[in-house]
Amino acid sequence: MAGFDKVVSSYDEALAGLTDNMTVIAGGFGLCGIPENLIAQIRKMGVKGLTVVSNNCGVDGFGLGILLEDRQVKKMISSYVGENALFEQQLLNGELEVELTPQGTLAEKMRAGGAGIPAFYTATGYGTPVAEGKEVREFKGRKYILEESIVGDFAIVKGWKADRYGNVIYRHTAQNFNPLAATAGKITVVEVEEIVEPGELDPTRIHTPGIYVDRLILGTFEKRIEKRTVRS
Amino acid sequence: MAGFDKVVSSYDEALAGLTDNMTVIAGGFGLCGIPENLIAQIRKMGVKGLTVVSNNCGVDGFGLGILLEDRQVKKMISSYVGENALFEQQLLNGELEVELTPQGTLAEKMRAGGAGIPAFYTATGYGTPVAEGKEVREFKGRKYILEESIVGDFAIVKGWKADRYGNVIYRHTAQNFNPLAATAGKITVVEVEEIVEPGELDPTRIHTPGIYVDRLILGTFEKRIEKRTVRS
Amino acid sequence: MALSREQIAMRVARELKDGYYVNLGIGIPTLVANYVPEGMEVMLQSENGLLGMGPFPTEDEIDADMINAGKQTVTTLPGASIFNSADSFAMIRGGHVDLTVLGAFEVDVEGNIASWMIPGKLIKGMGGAMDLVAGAENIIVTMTHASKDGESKLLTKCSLPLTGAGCIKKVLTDLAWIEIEDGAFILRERAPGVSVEEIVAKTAGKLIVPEHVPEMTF
Amino acid sequence: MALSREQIAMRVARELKDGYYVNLGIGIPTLVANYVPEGMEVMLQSENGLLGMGPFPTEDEIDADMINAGKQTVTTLPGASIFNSADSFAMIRGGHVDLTVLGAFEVDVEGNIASWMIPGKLIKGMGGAMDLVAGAENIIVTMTHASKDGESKLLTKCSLPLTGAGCIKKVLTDLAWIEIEDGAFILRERAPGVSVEEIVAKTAGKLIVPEHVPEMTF
Repeated sequence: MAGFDKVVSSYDEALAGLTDNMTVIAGGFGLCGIPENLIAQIRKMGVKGLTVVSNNCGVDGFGLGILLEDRQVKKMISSYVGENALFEQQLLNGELEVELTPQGTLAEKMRAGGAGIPAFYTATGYGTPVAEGKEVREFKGRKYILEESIVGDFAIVKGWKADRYGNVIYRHTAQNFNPLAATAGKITVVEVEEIVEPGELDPTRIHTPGIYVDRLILGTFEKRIEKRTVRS
Repeated sequence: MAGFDKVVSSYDEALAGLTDNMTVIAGGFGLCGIPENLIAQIRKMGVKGLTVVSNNCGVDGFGLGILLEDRQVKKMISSYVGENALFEQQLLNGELEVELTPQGTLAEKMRAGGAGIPAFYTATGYGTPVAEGKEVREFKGRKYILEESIVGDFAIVKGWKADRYGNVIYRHTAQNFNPLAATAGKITVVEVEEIVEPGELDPTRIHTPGIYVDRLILGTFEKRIEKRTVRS
Repeated sequence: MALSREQIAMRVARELKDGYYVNLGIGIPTLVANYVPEGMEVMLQSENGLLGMGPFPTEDEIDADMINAGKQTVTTLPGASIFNSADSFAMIRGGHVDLTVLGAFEVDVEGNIASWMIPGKLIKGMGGAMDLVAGAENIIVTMTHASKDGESKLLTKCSLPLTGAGCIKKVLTDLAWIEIEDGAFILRERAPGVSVEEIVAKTAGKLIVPEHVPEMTF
Repeated sequence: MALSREQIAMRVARELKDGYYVNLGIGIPTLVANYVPEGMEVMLQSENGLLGMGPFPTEDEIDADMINAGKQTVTTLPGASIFNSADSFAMIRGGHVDLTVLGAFEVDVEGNIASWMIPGKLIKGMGGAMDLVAGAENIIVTMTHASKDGESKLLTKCSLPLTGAGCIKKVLTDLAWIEIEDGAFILRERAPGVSVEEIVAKTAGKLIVPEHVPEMTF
């Protein structure tokens, strides 16, 4: 059953084949559910000129933010710069190319990329700078713009539990973009907190079927919290 | 909390407002996971001129097939006629309008309808009769056709368990088209085998969030098996 | 006197209805959750993939894997559901959310809204705001009526890059409740003690003032 | 002699590789599952929403809620996953399935396939076949080489409404293993005891016959 055993034993192996100028799709929202060890491995590999597709770009010093420090990223496709100072600075300076993409459109572009849908229409962004250069079309009296799908050379994904076949479930809102990213990578690499035997996960609650997963690795995670809010 | 309690107590109430010439989207694949009591209620109501969107049209005498007997259906949007003799006969006679739609395109049309995506491109059906009258467009050297989404006046859905808020889970492959249909109805009606209290269903394994469900009813089901195959 | 942040939230909360699914933006909109009227239930959608958001956690409940769209740690209420970002925006884009409340830099008489960038100066990114304004039928924009320098934010035409075109019909500022109809702002209510004259002076776009403009009470 | 249904399935099974995700159509293709080579594992996808399909159930295991795309009662294997129809066809349309095996009425030298209707006579509907042929890189069509009346099903141009255009490269009939390249059929293997002449006679479309055409062995 070697053919379905997706487990690799090192992060070197997990991202083998990732080279300069590739496109990497990353799961995660803010710092929640980010593939933090795979990102660290990309930094360690020192590949340059990457196009990174991710809703955010981490924060200064953690998550995808660390790839900005070493100027490994040529272009970000994201919805939110937010409070990431280095991201905003490189963007305003013109050092970093950024394709700001509405969050829902970004999610749908990943899903479409994985689903063999090259393009779809959405009202999101119509009449805004996002629509520039895009086809506008009317359906049933409303205007929509055409958005194309995204496929990555690699997708990097953070799961909770997986079985050796690569069936993955996510924990709480750490799900976010992860299952979408997983479908849209030519090579999809998933790091998880726990690997179980096939059959242990209920078939009806698997978020990412193993067919999408090429490599699976067991990691340990800091899981930094961006905004720690409590009630009294 | 009346606002989120979707439970109704009779099938009359469940389909109140359904009138002649409406479009009804139905979940189910073959006879698996079909909203059999809601279908029976439509027959009882005697509404005519319906457009029914469903992968199949049941069989002679069960499931959606019973609506053909009384000539309640003006048009079927389906992928498969299969072994349903009455369906094929009415189609060949020209008594029933049928828009044959590839199964994956049909599923995606429902999803798109629920997701506010008016149209999408797919390679499915390019160069076939399905493409007639549809726009052809090339993306990255491959030809695709434009398919528009589907929204129904009503969606009728068969779930397994639901809570009073309308969060639904499906059992095994009885899931099929049901969660997609649920998103695409202006009024979505779900019948289930068991209703539980909010909080009993794990939030990460809900297939249809309650936001999509307008009415929920507890039913009892025959669950007829179309092809009973066993191993020795 | 201009409305406080809390009063803005209280006024928005009067637009809620029992059984509403609501998306509350970051900042003041978030406060609306504190003023849901007695005997009424609303369910909060957070666009990172959560329906049925609860209050902030206690120290013991804090969980890095459970956050809202503002990246704050949160909890879930019974009956919550959690889903991926594509499914979350399917819900939003598909018009299934009953009310969206969000902030803005500017709105104009055509119902345009600008909220995500000031060229050359500030780029937050649009996050989910473009999807929210495109998908919702029912949107309330909350913002201050004018900048600290006294520049009106209710304009004839937005000067900043748009978030959405022709999608805003209701605006609550610190001074007034305003509706947008047929290319004009209509003054529906004023903050307690704020004169119609002050609102007129601070509104750059065409403002229609009905004969009677009631004062909000709290 | 022409291949039996079982031999067709056996021959197709030789195209399997360890770790393949495979979609098997209704009929003969389904039999392929019985001939997966020793020491090799493949996982079966059923387009109604199941990956990791197992054998038919025992009498005790029969469950109306667990069927395959042929509407037959089935079981799941450990490591299976179950999903909705949109997700199932996302998997298929997105090219994630490694091999698709399906039947047909006709194929032609351009790689066109017809399998879902005979105008005025039979309308089965395309079911998932159009999605499968559009989404898969690797497709094997299984069918009889000629009709009972001796009419070839390997044509210059399909006469029936198409299921997909230019998507078929491999065809296994009861007489031969044929590949489609540059507008011609290429005869790669023949059934045991079937002569090249018979195959040539029963192939209407342009057929290239290499010098050596090995006989299949079972």
